[in-house]
Order: sequence, then structure tokens, then C-alpha cells
Amino acid sequence: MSEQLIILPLLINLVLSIGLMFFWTNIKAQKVLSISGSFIAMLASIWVFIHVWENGIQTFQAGSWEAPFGITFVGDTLAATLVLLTGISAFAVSIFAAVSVIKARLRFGFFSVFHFLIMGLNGAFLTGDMFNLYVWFEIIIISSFVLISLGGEKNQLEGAVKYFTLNFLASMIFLTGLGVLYGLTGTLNMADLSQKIPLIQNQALVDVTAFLFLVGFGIKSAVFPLYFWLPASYHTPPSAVSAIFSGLLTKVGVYALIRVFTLIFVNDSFIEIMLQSLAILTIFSGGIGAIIQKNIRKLFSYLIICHIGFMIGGLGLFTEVAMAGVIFYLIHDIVVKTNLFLVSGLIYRLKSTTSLDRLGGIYKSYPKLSLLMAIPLFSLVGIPPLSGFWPKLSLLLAGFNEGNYWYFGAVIFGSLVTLIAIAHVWAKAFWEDGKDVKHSKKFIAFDQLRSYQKMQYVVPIVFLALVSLYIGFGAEHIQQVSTRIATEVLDKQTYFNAVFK
Amino acid sequence: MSEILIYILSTLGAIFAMLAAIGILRMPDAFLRISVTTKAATLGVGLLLGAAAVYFNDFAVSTRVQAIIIFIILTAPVGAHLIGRTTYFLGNKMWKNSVVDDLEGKYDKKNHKLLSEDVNAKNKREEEKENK
Amino acid sequence: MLIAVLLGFIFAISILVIGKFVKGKQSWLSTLIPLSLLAYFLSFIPQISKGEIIQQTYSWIPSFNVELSFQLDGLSLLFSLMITGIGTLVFAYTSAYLKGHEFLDRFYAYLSMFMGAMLGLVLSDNLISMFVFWELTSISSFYLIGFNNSSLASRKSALTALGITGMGGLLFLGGAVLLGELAGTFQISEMIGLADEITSSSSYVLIAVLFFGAAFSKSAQFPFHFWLPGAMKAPTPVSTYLHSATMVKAGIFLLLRFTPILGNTELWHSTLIIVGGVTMLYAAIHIIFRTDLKGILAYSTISALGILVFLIGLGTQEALIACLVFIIVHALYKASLFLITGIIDHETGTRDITQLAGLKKVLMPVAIAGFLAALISGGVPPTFGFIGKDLIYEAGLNWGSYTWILVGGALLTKILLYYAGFVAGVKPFVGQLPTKFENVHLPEKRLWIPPLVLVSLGVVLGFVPHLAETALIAPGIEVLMTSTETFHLKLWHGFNTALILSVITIAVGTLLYFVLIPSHKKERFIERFEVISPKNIVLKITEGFTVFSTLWTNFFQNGFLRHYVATIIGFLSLVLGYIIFTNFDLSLDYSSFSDLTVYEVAIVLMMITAILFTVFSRSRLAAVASMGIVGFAFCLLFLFYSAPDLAMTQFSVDTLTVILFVLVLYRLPKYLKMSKNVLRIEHGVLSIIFGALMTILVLKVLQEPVNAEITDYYAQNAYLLAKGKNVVNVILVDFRGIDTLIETCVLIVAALGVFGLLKLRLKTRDKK
Amino acid sequence: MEILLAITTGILYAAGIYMILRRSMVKLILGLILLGNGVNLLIFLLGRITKGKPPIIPEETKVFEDLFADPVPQALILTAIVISFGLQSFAIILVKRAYKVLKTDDLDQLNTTDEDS
Amino acid sequence: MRGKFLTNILLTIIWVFLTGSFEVVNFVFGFVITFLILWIISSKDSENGKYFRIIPKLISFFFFFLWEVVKANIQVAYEVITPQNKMKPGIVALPLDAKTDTEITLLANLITLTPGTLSLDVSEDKKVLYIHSMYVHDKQDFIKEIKNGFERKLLEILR
Amino acid sequence: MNLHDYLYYIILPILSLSSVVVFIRFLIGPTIVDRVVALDLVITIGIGIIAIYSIINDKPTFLDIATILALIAFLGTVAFAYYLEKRNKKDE
Amino acid sequence: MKTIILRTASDFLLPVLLLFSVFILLRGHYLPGGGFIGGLVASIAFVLDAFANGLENTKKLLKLHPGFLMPFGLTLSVLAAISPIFFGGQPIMTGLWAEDPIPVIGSIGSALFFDIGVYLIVIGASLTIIFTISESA
Ligand code: NA
Ligand code: NA
Repeated sequence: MSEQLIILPLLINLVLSIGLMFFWTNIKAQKVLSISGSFIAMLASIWVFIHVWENGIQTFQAGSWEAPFGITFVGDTLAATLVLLTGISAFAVSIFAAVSVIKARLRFGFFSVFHFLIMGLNGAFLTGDMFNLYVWFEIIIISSFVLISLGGEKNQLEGAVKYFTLNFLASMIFLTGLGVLYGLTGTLNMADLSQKIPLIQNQALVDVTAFLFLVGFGIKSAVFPLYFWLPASYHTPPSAVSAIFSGLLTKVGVYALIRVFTLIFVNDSFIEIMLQSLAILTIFSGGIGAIIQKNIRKLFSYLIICHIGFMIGGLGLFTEVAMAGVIFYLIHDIVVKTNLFLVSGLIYRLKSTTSLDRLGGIYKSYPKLSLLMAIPLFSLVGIPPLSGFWPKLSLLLAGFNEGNYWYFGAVIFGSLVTLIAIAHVWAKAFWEDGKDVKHSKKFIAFDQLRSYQKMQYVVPIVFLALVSLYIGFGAEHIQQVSTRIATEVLDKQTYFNAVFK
Repeated sequence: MSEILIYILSTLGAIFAMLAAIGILRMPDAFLRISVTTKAATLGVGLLLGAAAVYFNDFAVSTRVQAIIIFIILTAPVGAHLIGRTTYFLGNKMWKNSVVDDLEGKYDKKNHKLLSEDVNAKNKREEEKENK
Repeated sequence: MLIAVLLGFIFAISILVIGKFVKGKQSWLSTLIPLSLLAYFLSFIPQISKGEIIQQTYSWIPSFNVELSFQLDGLSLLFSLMITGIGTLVFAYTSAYLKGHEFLDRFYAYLSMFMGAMLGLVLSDNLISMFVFWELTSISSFYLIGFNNSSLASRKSALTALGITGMGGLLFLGGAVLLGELAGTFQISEMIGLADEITSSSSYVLIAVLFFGAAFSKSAQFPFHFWLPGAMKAPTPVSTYLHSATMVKAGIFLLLRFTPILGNTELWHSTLIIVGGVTMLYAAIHIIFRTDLKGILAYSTISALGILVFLIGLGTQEALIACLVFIIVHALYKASLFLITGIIDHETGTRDITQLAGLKKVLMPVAIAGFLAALISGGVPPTFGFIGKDLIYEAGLNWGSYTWILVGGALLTKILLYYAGFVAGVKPFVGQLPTKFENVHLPEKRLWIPPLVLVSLGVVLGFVPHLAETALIAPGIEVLMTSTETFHLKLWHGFNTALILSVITIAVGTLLYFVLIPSHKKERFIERFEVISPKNIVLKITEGFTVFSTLWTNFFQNGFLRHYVATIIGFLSLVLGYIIFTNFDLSLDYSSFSDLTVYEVAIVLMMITAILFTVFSRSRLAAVASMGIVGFAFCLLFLFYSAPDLAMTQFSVDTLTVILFVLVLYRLPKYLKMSKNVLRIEHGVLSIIFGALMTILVLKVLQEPVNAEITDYYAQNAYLLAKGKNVVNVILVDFRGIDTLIETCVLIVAALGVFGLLKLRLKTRDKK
Repeated sequence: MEILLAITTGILYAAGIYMILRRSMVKLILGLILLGNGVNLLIFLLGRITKGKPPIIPEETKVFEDLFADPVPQALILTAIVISFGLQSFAIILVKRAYKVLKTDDLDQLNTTDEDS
Repeated sequence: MRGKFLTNILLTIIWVFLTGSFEVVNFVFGFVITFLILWIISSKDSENGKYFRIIPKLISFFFFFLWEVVKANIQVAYEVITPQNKMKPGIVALPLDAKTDTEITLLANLITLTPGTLSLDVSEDKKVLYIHSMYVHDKQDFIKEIKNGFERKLLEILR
Repeated sequence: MNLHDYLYYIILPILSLSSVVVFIRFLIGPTIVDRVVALDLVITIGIGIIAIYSIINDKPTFLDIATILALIAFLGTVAFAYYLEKRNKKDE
Repeated sequence: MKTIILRTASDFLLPVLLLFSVFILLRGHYLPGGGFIGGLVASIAFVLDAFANGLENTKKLLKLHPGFLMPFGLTLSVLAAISPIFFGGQPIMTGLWAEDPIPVIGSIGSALFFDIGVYLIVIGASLTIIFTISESA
């Protein structure tokens, strides 16, 4: 009975989505429902995490059909952790969205779709079935399509067309991989696949399939040379949307890569080489993309890519240390990237622009907010002992141990570029004297907001900043979690045993 | 007995289907193609469905077959009507040997209303009304 | 000790938060911090001088083997005293220098944060926590250098400094990780015993190079030195504290700390000697051409840092003693010179040496301090500076090989530093006071007492060198060398070569002071060589890198969707093709395939033709109609191959799609032939390759055996357990019902999206 | 027959990609649909085809007594079709809206978001 | 009200035919389902309630004209396989006696299904039906033939 | 030749061939109306094919697909006609 | 596109198609069909009506915006899915079945309600999409 409660966060979001559709026109009710619902979902996800942490891998067979015949949900520590982070980010973003997303958008089902998205994320993390994963991916992308295009402004639509096409392409490649996988093994259950894939005669076909998944998930996680949709679109929707996208959407791709390449296609040296090389190029491309950007949201977008490379490369090393580093980085990145785009939203509210050329004087006018925003910014850089630093330690160690000095160098390069980019942002947006920015008369500046609205802008950022500070200063706990996850995912037998108990 | 019936029905059905096909390929203008295919295809498919009804010799199946046939008979002419009038709208030329076109000048191009008299005549009449 | 280190941080945060409430009292409150720390560290002198080493360990992140472990020994005590001692003076000096400044509390916050980081750095015995503090010094210095953040130059220098030291920091991180992994521990004290294994390991060179990078960039060694003159944009207290006394010495500290571990190799010695040597000479020569007091001091600092590196490179006991002594000497005189420069700047409003003269009339105590500082700097006996200089020559003379090159270089450097000390410390005060400076007043005591204290200390130590020796130098050497010989610091070594060199230094230096009058002409002369300066080269490289970045980024992210798709598919095809053609034989077992029948072939051919028609049709509507044919053919195929549910669904969905198209289509413009033919062919080839690969893939998979375990289970239990006979439907609503539930959610979201997309029109008032 | 179907699958993939690579948004969507069909056919084919034996348990019996086609790929494709339908409808509307706002259906002119702004 | 009831019964019967099960419960079930459907669509003005009464007649009429259809097809067959020399196609306006929508629709459909003719459109004022025919040897004869043939027979049945 | 073979080897090929013939009209057009009519006719013949196929495989279930085709194909024609009329209106 | 012929035909087709859609829905567990196809057929019926009688007419017919069918349908599906929890704490999606099958439909179980939910959702979603487009076209 209790094992099926691992999907509680998912169910809560589903119920929320439905409920919000009934309150289609009542925005106030929607806001209250969404924020309080997200809070409850967060509590549920905390419960799930604690439950899994204390009792080990939880599996739940939907419809009481034994694996591999039904759909299995597997709450291992990795999934539970990501569910937890989803809960945290979603809670923060729902508060932020309630004040920052304009009424017109809210009137058209913004919150409902938002919770569908969160539900999809939870589902993707928890499922133990490949095709079911595809379905969760689809609910995620359709929700993201809607969120990215809702409002239909010019640049939004341009971004959305590209975002749509490339993500659709990714889904099709994923689905192709699934078709091949089913054709080869006759099963879709991940645990079952983990046992059947090694038995296939023609291992080259396994390579092909693995590569199809690599590309399918690679597009979603924005790996070189598949990332194009991301810089083209992430800066176009409202900040609350970009926040949840940047925090969680690309990470679902990373999660899927981790899952697939630790459970199903294991010890595939071709894939390992591929992942490592792509990672280096991703770090490089994302990094140099970031330093030339003039809009902070685009700059952050390129940094997303750069840091995806850290994780992909760590995954490609396939050692416990590397995996722990990847997981730790993932945890850090979700919280910090979400917060970063919330920060960009706040900056926009303060100055009515996100262009570095026009921004300025934030430090002078809002010293306390500036210091607050410095926390995610410098956490991202990985200034020790903030959160971004610790996982790099593991990644560098692992790179060295595996003799991959290119990756080792790439991580250092990526960190340096991040440092320079963020320092640049700091100098241009915070230090430089403010210029008079002309904005429309209807623009409501931060100072004109009521105090509870100001709080709604600030509280989520503070909340996530506290979480990232905890990740940094409580690195011991996070590292314990990461190490446990690393051991868990690298031993596919435990996963298998939990599913086929 | 029923087997012979199936032979007959299926053969005839196939022949009419074939006729419809040849018809649509050979007829010289769109109106004629529509005209020819609607009839032949409806009959052909009806016969083929009839063959199935005979074959299965089951009440549930034959009622369903009847339903399909009724449906086709009901919808095929409606479709032909819709696409036929569209053909006229689009200004497709009738075959060179055509003899008469009563539709000429009957469509009010402004609101796509089809009149029982000439558009010009109607307009003239209305003008006169206004003058009075 | 943890509290000692954290005190700076705690204070920094609290003053940021409660700064408003203690307005006016920040200064003395702040100054109390380094002062109390100074007292705290002074209290350890008796223990340390007895050769004790105090270690404290606090657990932090055991999973990473990262501990907050501190080691107070001769070396770290020397640095701690320097940090807190000069810190106290600088804090006091600041209170007057930035009196009434709007953001004084922030300044103190950064400054004490920096102090905390610096203390943590020198006290850390754990490599990682050392790195943590190392990075914190970079960050706090970024804020300090950019303190005048409305000035473009300030921001630029702050960014440059952060870029260089940040890069160094990451190199350090790399080195630290490698070293920790090699040694199996991050505890520095534990590594000493493993020195031989480390230096003989294959990754030693990499580790050493990374450490060099870290140390050189932090300590402004050639060619990374150029950030330091730029950093002089910072307020004087910052220049004093960070860029002469403490932060720039962090690199020196790093090298000293790791001398016992990494220092026993040819690579170590030669690299440090060469880099240190080049730096000291290069920077020393630059001094001649500068007119800005701070510029002169900056270059003389670089040069002094070069000397220190050079000495560590020599690595003999003598050299290391010289190094430690010179660290103290340099801190004393350079800090005072900076403070003096600050006073001059503060009172006269200029730092241009060509304009400054005769200030002793109005700033007498400052002039005394300046004069003494110049003496210490020049190593004129009986100051402590003399001892330092003497030891440097001794170390060079006794090193063995290349003696005269080394000593010659040192001599030239010392002469120029002598010159620099006098230009900065004496020249502004002598000669005729220009009329415009007649109104200059002696500032309040808090400004001129700190330099005076420092120079006094420098003079006093010259008389009682054994104070420094027993308290700091001897314990320091104990840490640096595995075996030491007894030694004593003395003013008088008797008549020897070193003494002759000292005499030459003073004589030539004094001569230079009178001959080489700083002028703007000289400055302009050197500016001509600016093009080939490391600063410019780095700048050019940075620019080039930016251009490259732009090209690279715009090449991949060029805005054309089809370019993106083509890249992705190209990549996919390339790798798939590679796997397929290196691993597969392309033969097929035809017996496993079913026969061709007329009706299937007819439908399939129709489908293929319709697909091609869709692709090449010039009319959109015809293309849509053709899609209808494709869908219909699909429907029949599904029917032939036993999938009635699919046939129904495919056909219904296709019809709905056609309706959608038709409803939307007439709002859209007609096709134009837009792509170039070359591009069409390119894309055609790419598509065909991709399609062919998929065909091969399908055929290959079809050759594999089938596993029907799950299918059979469904077939067995669909009716018995799930009470349905249409197995497909049973799968959809029961076995895999979750899929269906989510799939309907997809539909709902799509519908909501369509609704929002078409109905929601943002009005201008909504657009924020 | 499988070979012919495999070739058709390849053609669907190729045609889909080729259409996506064109400049018109309408072609883009047609390409997406073709690609989706290609994937469906691939899954269908790889689930192995069986003629005339739908996976429906005969009225008289409780389990299959004869051969039957694998229902799993069918269920998967059905789900995929529905999802694709949702996505396609959304795409069609997206294009319509994009055309209305951007005044072009030329994909090559949709590149301002990639430029510095 | 009565029309609705009849429609309901009629649909119930269709339901029973569709499902092919003649048990009482199936009638009840079919009644409920169709009732619901009619309820959903009931806002429509039910002036065409009698519409449903003619369904049985319509079916018999269909069988009655089945052979007409066969005849039409033979003619088509002839036209299709021989050179099309005899054809004299044209569009003819046919003045209508049929008044209601149902009558007009049925007439038009039947004309389409029978030899050589295709109903193209009905004028807005429902006075004229435009017919495309393969053989318009004489326009007035043609009109007369249809008016006395199809239209009269149909109206007899319907009225 | 039994009934099964007759349907399988004679009728089904004839119907398939008919579809192909109609499809040729679809390809050569020339107007969109011809294509729509051809599409409709292909589907109608498809219903016949399904009827025969259901006999061959002895699966009355397949007739349900024929039902769906019959019900829905009509709507395609309606949609195209609707489109053509709208476009025509817009053009004027 | 208001032609008398189409309008008259569609008045007859609408109930027939709807009836057929329910038929398809209910027998899906035994024969080809089910909630999804049933829903598609039903929505196609309404689309046809909209073509023939105009969108306003069809909307009047439906009484409430088809969009509301989506949350209703989803609620039904979700309730059917999670109902096992309330009947003895069985896992979600476990099939619950009434003891005796009833005629026509066969066994009544949670799967049936699930399918009905799907049916409503499909109608709601397809109609929302198509109606929205028609209105903005
Ligand atoms: Na695992
Ligand atoms: Na079904």
C-alpha cells in the first residue's frame, strides 16, 4: 500500500490541473490553489524522499500487474531526489508565477498546464517503463510548448516554432529507438530490458539503439550538436516559465541519459566515448556562447548548455566518483538554474530590460536584493563553498582517474568561462551606473508593487537561495545522497531485484 | 447457393468499382467525373458489402452492412453536390461539347448565394424597387 | 582557530545586515577585529618559537575528505601576523581615508571578508579548504578592486583581476585534485612524508605546472603580472593590503607551503628561478618609465614578488631565509609607501611624481615615514631591509651554477628597487614646494600613524633581528626544510662579496635617483612597446577568442531552423552509418519475410507515390489531399496486418488532421519555391541517406529472434483476468492504462494550448 | 513484403526530414506528420507483421487458439498516434498564429531570437 | 414532442440492429442512449419532427429505386468504355415543386444517384434545383421527364 | 478455384488495380476538385476492399473499419469543399 | 457553407454518428473500438454539424463549451484509476469488476469508466481545437 504513495506528488499535480480547469475564469482562486497545491506537493515529495531514503527502493506495479507486464513505478534514491527537487522548484516557481505572469496568460490555463508539466516531470522520474517514459516526455513537451507560446508574442512564436520542431524531432528519434528496442527484446520494462539487452546476439544493433536514445535524449538535454532549440527559445517566455524549463526540462534529458546508460545500455564503450567527446564540445560551445551574449537570459541559456556538458561527461566516465559528481551537480544545477531565471525575472521587473547594455545600477539602488541575487549567481560559478563547487571536485577527480584530461580541462575551462560570464553580468548589470531605460507607461516597476507582491517576487528567490546555500554548506549531506545514488545506479542488479521482488 | 450469390455480388461489385475507376480517369470534365463515379462506386461498394453480408449470414453483420450502405447512399450524393458546386465556383470549364449552362450568372459572387434568377436581373429589380 | 578564521566572515555579514544601525561606529568596530586577531596570533609566538606546531581539525565534508583543519606553524604564523598586523593598520587608516563614504560599511565588510579568507588560506592544512579560501580571496578582491563601481576603469580592472586570478584558482583546483588523488589525502601535513613518491609520479609535471599557474597568476609573475598595475584603481587601503602585503603573497605562500612536497626537483628550481628572475628584472626596468606613484609601486611590487619566487626557486636554506626575511621587509616598506602615496593622493589630489615636490614642509611626519621606508626598501643599513638584501646576495652567490647571471640580475633589480623606493618615498617631499600645494594640511593621525608604525618596525628589527629570527624565521624554516642548520640573522657579516654588492646597490641606486628623473616623455616612450606587452598580447588573444566565439556560436546557432535540423540529422546519420557499416554485413535472410501480394503491393506503391507527391507537390491543398491518401493507405495496411483498432484510429485522426489543415490553410500564403537548388539537392541527399539507414536498421532488426513472453501473457490473461477480448483495448485501458491516462492529458494540454494560442491576444497594456 | 515496407519506412523518414528542411511552415508540418507516420510504421513492422489475425479473442473461447498479431506494438502506436495528433494540431495552430503575427511563413525569416537582443 | 418520441424509438431500433441483440434489456439500453443523445441535441427547433416519420418510407423508396441505380450504372459503363460521342452535357435549372428541406434533399440525392444526372445546387429561395446532366438533348423534355418521374413519385410518398 | 481463391486472386487484385487507376487521376489532377473526388473514390473502393478482405479472413470485425470509413470519409470531402469555397471567397 | 442539402443530411447524420460513437465506445473491450475512436467519431459528428449548420448552431446544441468535457472526462478517468485505493487499498489502475456481466456492454468495471472518461476527453479536446480554429478563422 505505502509503496504506491511514491506517485503521490504526481497525483497531487494531476488533481491540481483538473481542479484548475474547473476554476478557468477565477484567477484569484487559481493562484491560491496553485501555490497551496504546490506546497502540498512539495511536502509529499519530501515525504517520498524520506520514505525512499529510509526504506530503500520502492516499486509500485500499476494495476497490480506483475513486472514486466504492467507499468512499474520505481522510486529509487535518484528518482526520489529528483522528485524532491521538482517539488521544491515548482513551489518556488508557482509563487513567482502568481505575481509575475500577467493576468491574460493566467486566464488561459497557465497554471493548469504548469501543473501538467510538473506532473509529467514527476512521472518521468518515477517510471520504470520505457514507453511510459516516452508518454511522460510527451506530456512534458506539450505542456512546455503551450507555456512557451502562450501569449503569442513575436519572439515567443519564433522561438516556439524552433522549440517545437526540434523537440518533436527528438521525440520521434526516441520513439524510433523504442521501436527498435521492442523489436529486439519484446519488452519495455526497464529492469527487464537490463537483463535482456546483454543477451542480444547482434550487439551492433544494441549500439545503434543506444545511439538513438543518446540523440533523442541528447536533443532534450541540449548536448552539442543538438542543442539549438535552447538558445533560440529559452529567453522568450515569461521568466517563471524559463525558470522551470531551465531548472528541470533539460535535466529530464540528463536523467533519462543517466537511467538508460546505467541500467539498459551498460558498459558500452562506444557510447562512453561518444558521451565524453560530446560533453567536451558541449562545455566548450556553451561556454563560448555565454561569454558573447548581451542579454542575461540568453547568457544563462548558454550556461545551461555548458553545464549540461559537465554532467554528460561525468556520466560518460561511468565511475562511482563521477556519477556522484554528476548527481551532485544535477541537484545543484536544478535549484540554481531555476533561481537564476527567477532572478532574471526580478531584474526585468526592476529595470524593464534584460539586456546587459541597458541594464545597470542595480547594486546602487537595491543593495540587499543584489546581495540576494549574488547567491545564485556565485553558486552557479561554483565559488567555494557554494553549491556549484563540490560536484566539480568529484568530476575533476573522476576525469583524472580515468585519464580523461580533455574532460578535466573542459571542466576547468567551463568553470572559468562561467566565472567570467557571471562577473561580466555583475559588472554590467549591478555595478555600472544605471541608464535611463524607456519603458512603456503601463510597465509596473518593482517599486510600484504592493508589498505582498514584492514579497512574492523575493520569497521564492530567497527560498531557493537558502536551498542552494544548504547544498553548499551542507555538502556532506548532499554528497552522501549522491554517493548512495551513484552506488545504486551503478549496480543495476539492485534495481532489477527491487522491480522483480 | 449463397456461395454463388457471393460470386455474383463480388464480381459485379468489382466490375462497377472498376468502371468507376475507369470513369474518373476517362471522363473529360470534372462534372462528368463526379457524376459517373458517384453512381458506379456506390453501387459497386454496395454489392461488395452485400457479398460480405451474405457470406457471414449473421443478423448483426447484415444490419451493419445495411447501415453502411444506407450511409453511403446518403452521403455520396451530398458529397457530390458539395464538390460539384465548388467545381462551378472555381470556374472550372465544362467539356467542350456541353450544350447548356443554366447556372451562368446565378451565383451572387459577393455572398455566394445561389439565386433562382439572374444576378443582374435581380439587381436591376432591386434598383427599381429602391427608385420607387 | 576556526573562530579566528570565521570572525572576518561573521563580521562581514553582520555589518552588511546591521551596518545601518552602527553608522559612524563601523570604523572602530571594524578595526577591533584585526586588532584582536593580531593579539590572538601574537599570543602564539612563544609556543611556535619553541618549534611547536598547533593543529586543529573540524569535520566538514568527510565524504570528500574535506576538513577545516588548521595548522599554525612558523610559516602560517608569519603570514597571519602580517595579515592581521597590517590589517589593523589598514583598517584604521581606512577609517580616515574613506571617512563619510556612503558605502563604508560595505567596504569594511569586503575587507574583513578578505582578511578572513586570507587567514583561512594561510592556516589551512587541507588542500581543498585552502582552495576554498583561495577563491574567496579572489572574490572579495573582485569586490574591493571594483569598489568604485561607477568607474569603467575600476570595473575593467576588477574583471581582469578576477579573470586572471580566477583562472589561477581553477588551475589550483586542478592541481589540488590531482595532488590529493595522488597522495590519497588532502591533508598537506600528511603529504610531506610522501614527497618522494609524488615527485617521482608521472602526473608530477602536470601537478607542478598547475600549481605554478595558480601561484604565478596570484603573485603577478610574468606574463600574468599585468592585472596588478590595473588593480591599482582600487582605493589605496586595498592596494596596500591586497596588492602589496597579503593577497599577492598568497602565491608565494603556496609555493613555500609546497616546497617540502613538490620542491625537490629540477623542474621546480629552474622554473621558479627563470620566471622569478624574468619577472623581477622585467618589472624593475618598467619602474624607470612610470610617473604615477602607484604605478611605480605596483611595478616594484611585481619585481619584489619576482625576487621572492626567484629565492624559492633557489631553494637553499639561505635562499629561503632570505625569502622569509624579504617577505617581512617588503610588507613593511611597501605597505608604508602605499599608505604614504594614499596620503599624498588624498591631500594633493595627484599621484603624478613629476608634479610632486617639497611636501615635507606641509607633511613632515609623512615625509619621515617616507624617508625611512625608502631606506628600508633600499636595504640601507641599519634597517631590516639591509639584512634582507644582504641575504639575497648571499643566497645567489652560494647557489653554485650560473652565479653571476643570477647575482647580476639580482643586483640590477635591487638597484632599481632602491631607486623606486627613493622616488616614491623621498622625491615627493624634497625640493621646492609648488605653490598649488601650499594649502596642503597634515591629515588626521589615523592616516599618518600607520605608515610610521610600519617603518619604525622595519628600523627596529634591523637592530634586533633575532626577535624576528626566533619568533618567525627559524620556525618558518623548520617548516620549509626537512633538515636545517642553525643560523643567525645579523646586520654585520663582515667584509665579503655581498657587502660589496650592497655598496654598489646603494651607490648606483642613489646615482640613478639623481640622474633618472621620471618624466612623461619616458612614459610615452615605453608606451610604444605596449603592443608587445603581455597585457596587450593577452588582450589580443582575448579579442581573438571573442571573435572566434562569435563565429563558432553564430555558425551553429545561425537562426535557420533547417540548419539545426540538418545538423542533427547529419550527426545522427554519420554515427549510425558508421556503426552500421563497420559492424553489419548487409546480407538478409529472405526466408523469414512474407510473400508479396498484389493488393499489398498496390497499396504500398500508392502510398509511396502519394508520399512523393506530397513532397514535390506545388500546391498545398494537393499535398494535404495526398496526405489523405497516405493515411488511407496506412489504414488499409493496418487492416491487412491485423490491426483493426489502428486502422480505425489512423483514419479518424487523419480526417481530423485534414480538417484542421483545411481550416487553417487558406489563411496561409501559397508555396513559393524558396530554397536554392543546391540546398535542395543537399537536403535530398541527406534525407535519402537517413531514410536508407532506417530501412537497413529495420531489416536488420527483423532478422533477430522474437521474444513473445509479454505478448503471450497478455493473450493468456486478457480475458481471464482483465475481462476483455480485444487485447489491444485491454492493454490500453488496463495493462498499460497509465499510458492512456497521460496520453489523454496530452490531448487536453494540446487543446488548452490551441485555445490559448488563438484566443489570447496580448494587448499593449498586458505586455510588460 | 517486409522489405517493401521497410523501404516505405525509409521513404517516410526521408520525406519527413526533407519536408522539415524546407522553408515553408506548412511543409514543415507535413514533414512532421510524415515523420510521425514513419515512426509508427517502424514500430509496427518491428513488432512483426501477421496477416489477418487481429489480437481479438474469438467469441467462443477465453484465450487464443490460433495465431494472433502482437497487440503490444498496436497499443503503443495507438498511443503514439493520439499523442502525435495532439502535437500536430498544436503545431498547425502554432504555424497559423506565427504567420499571423510574423507575417511570413518563411522559416528563414524566423531568426531574430537567435540574434543578440 | 411526438416527433422526438418517434425519433427516439427509431434510433433505439437502429441501436438494436447495430448491436444485433434482441433482448429486452438491449431495447431499454438503446432507448436510454438515444434519449441522451436526443437530449443533447434537443435545442434544435423541432419543426422537422416529422422528418423521422418518413424514415421507413424512405427505406422502401430506396429499394424501389434500386433498379434505377442499376440502370444508371449500366449507362455509365457504356459511356465509360465507349468513345464519348453521344454525350451532350449541360447544367439545367429545374423548377421545384418540392417544398421542404427534406423533400428537396431527397430529390436531389436521388437525382444524383440515377442515370446521367448530378444535382449541383439548390437556389437560396428553394425554387430551383440546378442539375448537371450527361444528355441534354432537349432541355424542356429533360425537365419534364424529371418532374413527372422522380419528383412526382417522391412527393407522393412523402406527402 | 474455390471462393476464397476467387476473391483472393481475382476480386482483390481488381479492386486494388481500380484504386491505382483512381490514384492516377489523383496524380494527374489537373484541378484540386479532381483530386478530392479521386480521394473520395479511392476510399470508397477501399470500403469494398475491406468487405472482401473480411470475407477472405473470415473476420466480420473488419467491417467495422468499413463503417468508420464510410462515416468519416464524407467529412473529408465536406472539409475540402468548405475550404475551396472559403478560399474562393477570400480571393474575390 | 450553408447548403440545404448538406444541412438536411447532417441533421440526420448527427444522431446516427453519435449513436455509432457510443456503440464503438462500449464494445471496445471486446471488439475494435473503445473510448478513443468513439470520441473521435463523436467529435467528427459535431464537426460535420458545424460545417452544415454553422458553428454557433452546434455550440448552442452542446449547451456548454466542449472544453469543459475535458476536466469532466479526466475526473472520471482519474476516479476510475484511483478507485481501487478505496476498495481494499489495491494499487492504482487495478481493474475492479462487478460480479455479473450485463448484456450488451459485458462486464461492468472500472476499465469501462476509464474508457468513458477517455471518450469525453477526446470529444472535448478535438472539439475545442476545431471550434477554436473555426472561430478565429
Ligand atoms: Na541501476
Ligand atoms: Na480499442
